[in-house]
Amino acid sequence: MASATATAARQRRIIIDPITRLEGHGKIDIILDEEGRVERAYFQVPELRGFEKFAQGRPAESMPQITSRICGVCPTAHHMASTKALDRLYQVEPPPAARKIRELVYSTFMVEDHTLHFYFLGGPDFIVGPEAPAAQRNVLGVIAKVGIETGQKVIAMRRKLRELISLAAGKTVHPVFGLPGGVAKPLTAEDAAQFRHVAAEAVEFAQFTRGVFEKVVLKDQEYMDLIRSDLFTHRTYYMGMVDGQNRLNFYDGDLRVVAPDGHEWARFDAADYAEYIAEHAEPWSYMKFCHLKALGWQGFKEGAESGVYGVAPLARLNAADGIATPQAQEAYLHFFGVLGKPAHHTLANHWARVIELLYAAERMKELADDPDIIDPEVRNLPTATPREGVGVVEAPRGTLFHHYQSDGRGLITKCNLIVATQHNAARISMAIDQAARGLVSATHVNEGLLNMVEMAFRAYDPCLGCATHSLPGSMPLLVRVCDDRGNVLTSLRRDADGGIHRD
Amino acid sequence: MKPKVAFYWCASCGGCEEAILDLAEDILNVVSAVDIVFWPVALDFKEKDVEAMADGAIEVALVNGAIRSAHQLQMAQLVRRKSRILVAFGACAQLGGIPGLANLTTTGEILHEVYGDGTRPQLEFQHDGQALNLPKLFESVYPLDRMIPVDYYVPGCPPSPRIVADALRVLLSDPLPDPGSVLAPDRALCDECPRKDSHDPELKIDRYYRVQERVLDTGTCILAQGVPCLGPATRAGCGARCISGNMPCTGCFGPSGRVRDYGGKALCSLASIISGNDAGAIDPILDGLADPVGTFYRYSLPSSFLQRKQGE
Amino acid sequence: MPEEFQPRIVAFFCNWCTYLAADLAGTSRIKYAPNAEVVRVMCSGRIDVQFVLKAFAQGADGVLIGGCHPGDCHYQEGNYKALRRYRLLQRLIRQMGIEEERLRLEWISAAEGDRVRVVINEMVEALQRLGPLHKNGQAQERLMEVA
Amino acid sequence: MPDRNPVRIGVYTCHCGTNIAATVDVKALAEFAAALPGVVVSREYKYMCSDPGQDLIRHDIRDHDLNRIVVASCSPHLHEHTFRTALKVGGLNPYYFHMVNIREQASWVHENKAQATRKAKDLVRAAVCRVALHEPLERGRVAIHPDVLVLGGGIAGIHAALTLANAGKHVYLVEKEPTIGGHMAKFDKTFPTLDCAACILTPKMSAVRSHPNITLLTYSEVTKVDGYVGNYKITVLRHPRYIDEDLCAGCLECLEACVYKQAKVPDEFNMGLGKRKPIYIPFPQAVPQVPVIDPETCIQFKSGKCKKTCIEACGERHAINLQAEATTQEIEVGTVILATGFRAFDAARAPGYGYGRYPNVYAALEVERMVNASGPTAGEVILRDGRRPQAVGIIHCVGSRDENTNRWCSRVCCMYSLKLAHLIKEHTGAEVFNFYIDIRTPGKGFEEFYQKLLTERVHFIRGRVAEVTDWVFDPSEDGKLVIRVEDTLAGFVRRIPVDMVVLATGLEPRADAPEVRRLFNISCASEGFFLERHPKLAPVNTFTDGVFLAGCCQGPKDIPDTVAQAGAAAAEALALIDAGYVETEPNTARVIEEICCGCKTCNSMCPYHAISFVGEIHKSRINEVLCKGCGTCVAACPSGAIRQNLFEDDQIYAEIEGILTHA
Repeated sequence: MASATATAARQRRIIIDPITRLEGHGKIDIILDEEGRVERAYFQVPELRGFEKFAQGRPAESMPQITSRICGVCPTAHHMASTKALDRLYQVEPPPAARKIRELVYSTFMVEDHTLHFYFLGGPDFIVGPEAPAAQRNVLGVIAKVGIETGQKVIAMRRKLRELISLAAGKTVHPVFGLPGGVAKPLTAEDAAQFRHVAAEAVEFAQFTRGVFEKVVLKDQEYMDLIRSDLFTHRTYYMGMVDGQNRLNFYDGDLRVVAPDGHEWARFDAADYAEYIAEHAEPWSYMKFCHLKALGWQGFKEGAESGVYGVAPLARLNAADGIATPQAQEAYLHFFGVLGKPAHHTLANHWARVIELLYAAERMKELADDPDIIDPEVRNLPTATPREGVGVVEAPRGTLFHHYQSDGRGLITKCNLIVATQHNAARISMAIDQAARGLVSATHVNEGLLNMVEMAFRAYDPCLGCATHSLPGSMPLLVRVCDDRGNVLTSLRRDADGGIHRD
Repeated sequence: MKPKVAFYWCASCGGCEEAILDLAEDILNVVSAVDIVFWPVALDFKEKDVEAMADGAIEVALVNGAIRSAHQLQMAQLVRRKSRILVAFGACAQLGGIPGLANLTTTGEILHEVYGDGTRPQLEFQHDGQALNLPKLFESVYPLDRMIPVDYYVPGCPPSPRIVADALRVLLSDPLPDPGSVLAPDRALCDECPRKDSHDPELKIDRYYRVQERVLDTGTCILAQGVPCLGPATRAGCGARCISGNMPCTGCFGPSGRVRDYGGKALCSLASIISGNDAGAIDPILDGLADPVGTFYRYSLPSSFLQRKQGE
Repeated sequence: MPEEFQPRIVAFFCNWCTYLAADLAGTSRIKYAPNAEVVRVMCSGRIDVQFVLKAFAQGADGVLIGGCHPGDCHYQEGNYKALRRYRLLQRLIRQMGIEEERLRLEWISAAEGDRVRVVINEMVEALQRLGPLHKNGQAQERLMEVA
Repeated sequence: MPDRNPVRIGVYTCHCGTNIAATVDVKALAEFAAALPGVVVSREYKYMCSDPGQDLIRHDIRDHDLNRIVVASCSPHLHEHTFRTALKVGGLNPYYFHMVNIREQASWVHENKAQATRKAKDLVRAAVCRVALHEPLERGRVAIHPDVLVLGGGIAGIHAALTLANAGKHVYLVEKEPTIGGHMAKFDKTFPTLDCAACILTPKMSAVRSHPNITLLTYSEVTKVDGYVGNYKITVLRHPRYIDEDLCAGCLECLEACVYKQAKVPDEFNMGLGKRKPIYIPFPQAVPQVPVIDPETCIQFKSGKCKKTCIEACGERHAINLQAEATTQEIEVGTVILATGFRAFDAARAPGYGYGRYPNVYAALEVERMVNASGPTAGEVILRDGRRPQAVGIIHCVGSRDENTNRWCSRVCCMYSLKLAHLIKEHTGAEVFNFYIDIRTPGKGFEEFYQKLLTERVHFIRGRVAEVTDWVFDPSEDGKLVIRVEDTLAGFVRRIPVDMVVLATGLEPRADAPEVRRLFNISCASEGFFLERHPKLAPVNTFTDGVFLAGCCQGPKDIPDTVAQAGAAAAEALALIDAGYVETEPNTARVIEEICCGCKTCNSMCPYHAISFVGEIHKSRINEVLCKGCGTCVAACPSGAIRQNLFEDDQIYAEIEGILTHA
């Protein structure tokens, strides 16, 4: 290996690479100037699968199952967005029971997925702590911190929730219950009883989780300062789904965009998304960057003039005026009481996620208790000629659009998918660029910095599987400092569990 | 000393990883029974650790996902070299999977679909003298065994928890099954279908319904109700999950042992049982199968005889 | 001048009608193109769609299926099964980028020796217009990209 | 049970004299084969099917320890059996064999030697790939039910039935008409010997009636055929003749007693030249001697207001039952002889000859009846107005050798025209003109008969008749029919005025031949006559085992040939019956129970109900005896759980690969 001093004068570059040789995920490329200061940091997504292309010619009714294969982590989100797109495509409304079963399953999924991220992916950063030794900064470290029985509690909770999804949707990974105008089968009284039982546990569990978060984060001044620090603050627009009273909703409603100052900038039906959202392509990434159409693409800038906006938990809370369930509403008020509204602090996403976890659990319980849920009428057969439909849900990681056009036989002729990480892509790039500029230089590369960059990134729980319609999941990273011949000067790895190691 | 086990993913959606996590409490038993030396998504071991191992040092490697880029091929070859037993885990690795439907099109067509004539990602982008690279994608998606030798297959999209547990047990015990075998029953799904006794032996289809065209009775054979169900052509082992969801089998477990081209066989069978002895009577029935390729090759196009769309 | 493209045709003929027709063409010394090679099966109903796909994948430019006329099947109904499969298979290969002229089903009775000539010659002409199915050894090319 | 020994293949290329060698480079082919995987011996030989050819195989099996054999020669339909036997004699299972058809499907149909050879190589490569996967098979045995069905009561059916009955076999003779006898019963004399048709036929007819081994089912049709060689179940529909065959004594008093004192109904047997009553017997020597009532014309059936004098006349016997209805009868037989005969060409289809337009234009069969002493005119050859003809023209090849009607030669018209010429001259002394294209007399005594006619001053004019017209040019033609013909010997067009024209109508397949063919699952040749298994070597066999052909249903022929063929068909049936069993091809399908998932896809595939669903084990099963080996269920089985001997998936894949592997 070439020595650092020998090449110190040379122009350098840092590649933060999520080990593409392994997973082919996202990739960060930092260009340094002559003095070794960061000149530009690129966030690249190196893969593309073309679901939108090979969707063409497929029967519309197969889309909920085909598109769920975009991501095995959040298949239910794609399945549901797709199913809702089919309702519109075939111009048919599901019967009340079917609508409720869908939202029940969806809420169950939100509880399960947010749990996964809180304990397995994001957790290590703040429960174990950013400064803790890398070896501990993983799920095992989390369990060590919160206790083994809690660890088992988490595992058991996930299992129960996922079994419920199978019960109603056939399968958990890649469900099969969504049909235009309804769901494949009604819930029996026994099924509903199980849902009620687990829902009650889920609410408790959510409150428990909230307790954990408040104990280890809110009471930790250092951590709160980090959350508030400018390094992790971007004043952008936010988008999220809201119900009739502008309250948070994951399954259905209008989309609401609030400006950096918090005022409602737009409120629209999913079908009109193309009038509000545009996609911008860069030559150095397969991922397209969403922005607000009216404001146009101003580059990676924040502020009211830039079209850059964010989605995901923090954005959702910013975009909503409240939450429909009591316990979550109370947590919502506390959240903005502390951070002010709108909250621009990227790391607050973790807190917002816990509040959403609580809401999802409460909503799950409401629906499980609803007597209509076992009504056998769960199908309305489509009669209209299929044409075009847009379906939207709030996926765990943010707003998810499925937009289909079909011929008269319901064979897909055009398919457009916009996933959470695409909405967030610009904001993520900015976060990385900002973190890099603030922290990195040729002579100054260490775990701490790396994990800082990491955290800006991870707060979004970005799913590049969805983003590229190709690969899922969490974000292992590799940072290498090389000279311009590509000789590695320094190399640090960070894996999906949060462990960071210098090679 | 505990056997070394590795999990690795190529072009997959992560559902197979979830399938392993869905062992839930059992995962702890697995972890205690073996020595997991490589699991990028969950544990902290690196490629170079793998490179450092002696060839064949890994007892069992479970690889999910298809091959669609040179990187994935490289890694698959590395893992192959280091492993005594390599298992294609899940539909994508075994058959190509749903992303394999990309073989109906080309990378060029995909790029055009997504980016139109505007800015396009470049394999190499220059930032004053610094090249940013994006990996080249193959024109086709390939199942694992078209690229590297595969010892066993675990079917499913994703494999059901039961299949995963059984597979791990079998692979870690003696004697091993015949090389090349699929670690699931060599029988079709009907064998374990709760509705298998719900219809009489005269299976005759006068009309194929698309699934949204008909409210399915929850107790009767779905195929007998006229909705194309691929259960008869599909390997058992999933526990008829989709059927219990009152939806037809779409074939994610792939063919049984004596079938070489899943889609061809399934098509042959579903066409045989319709009524109608002339084109005029036959064609309207077939209209219920709106998308033959997407129906019969939903998971297996890259492993079919034709592999991809022909011509250019 | 470049030699004319010689398409390869795999012909699945039923034992009782079309295979006999081909024999009759022989005993009648009827001349036709040498591009079709016959796989004999007892009944067109035996022809598994897999066989046709295998033939295309293996390098056939065309596949011909020959059976008894409707109502004349030596096994009563086998040819109807063949017809049903053929109608669906045509839709499939169209999606797979294979022109429908490349797959042909013909009812040829034991008495119609000359029909064998007409059908095979027609098919050869059609395939010569279309050119090879595997353009410049596409299959090999695809393996190149990963080598 | 697959054979585990290393595969050692012998490939044998046949020259078939020059039939193959002239178009396929047999040397190159043999060398090519020698290089193929698994091939130990590759030879070419003049005639592989000859004894020395077969010895080659047998010796190589012994000397080179071969366990697979490929012969590239003619069609398997011709010699597959021959070579399998050779293997058997050589001590090898006969199914370790595959035959490559490089004659009918290569050398005879291609001209370019290079291309024909290339094709032959592909086919041989395919066979070598395939045969390597062959497995030893055993033929099954099916017991033969000793009874025989003979369909058709003409001279062919009668002779076949008697031959079998005399050999002690029980025969069901089924005839559509109320009597047996067929066309021959309508003839007066038979060529060339001019012996009286009735004299030679009626004794055989009564022999049938009285034979203890023959069950005669007249006025009956076969409506359904189930089963297979050795075990056919035949359903026979018996039309009601309204007179009970068992009770009727054949006194015919009922005919006398009929309220119709005069016969008024045109008489089918006499080609409508005579009349019959609603209750009638087709002709005096009819068998059975039991009248029939024609409900179309019987007053009782039409109005219900008849005195029913016939029933009175029958009196105590009560043989007449006007309420009788059609009945069906099921019979079981092991073999079938089809002797359904022919249909005479309808002369109206050749409009130029004026049949149906000019009263005195007759079809040959009508004249046959006229010259017959017991016919409508009691043997008088007369015009419609009762006059005797002065001049008669006989036009040959009506509905034969004719682009517009039937292309084939009906074989008998020349001879029966000569016969009629002779008889007409004998009965009327008229001038007789024969208009012919060629006179064909290929038969014992035929040419002599022709020569005899020439000496009888019968006129022969060579040329196809243009038309028959009543448009006269000069008084000599008044009231005559004028035959316009180009005399191709004299080389000019002639007009021959005659009083009577006789059309020598040809033979064609019966209208119901297609139905019969489907019932018995056999093939027809292009012109519609039933197709024999081989024109030379198996002229009375069909492609369906146990079904044989006799008489004109297989093609036009005269009485001697018909009788000879009937005897041959009877002998073929006897051979099967006395063997006691028939060996069945082993290419049946079977369900592999471990793989079968019980999806019931296959059950609806089988037209022979060979596949049953076994509820207890929830799997399907195939009855090997009922299975005909079509393989439809094999292709349909969605999980590959059904296999077919000799047509295994892997064997067919190997064949495809063999064909398409570029050498």
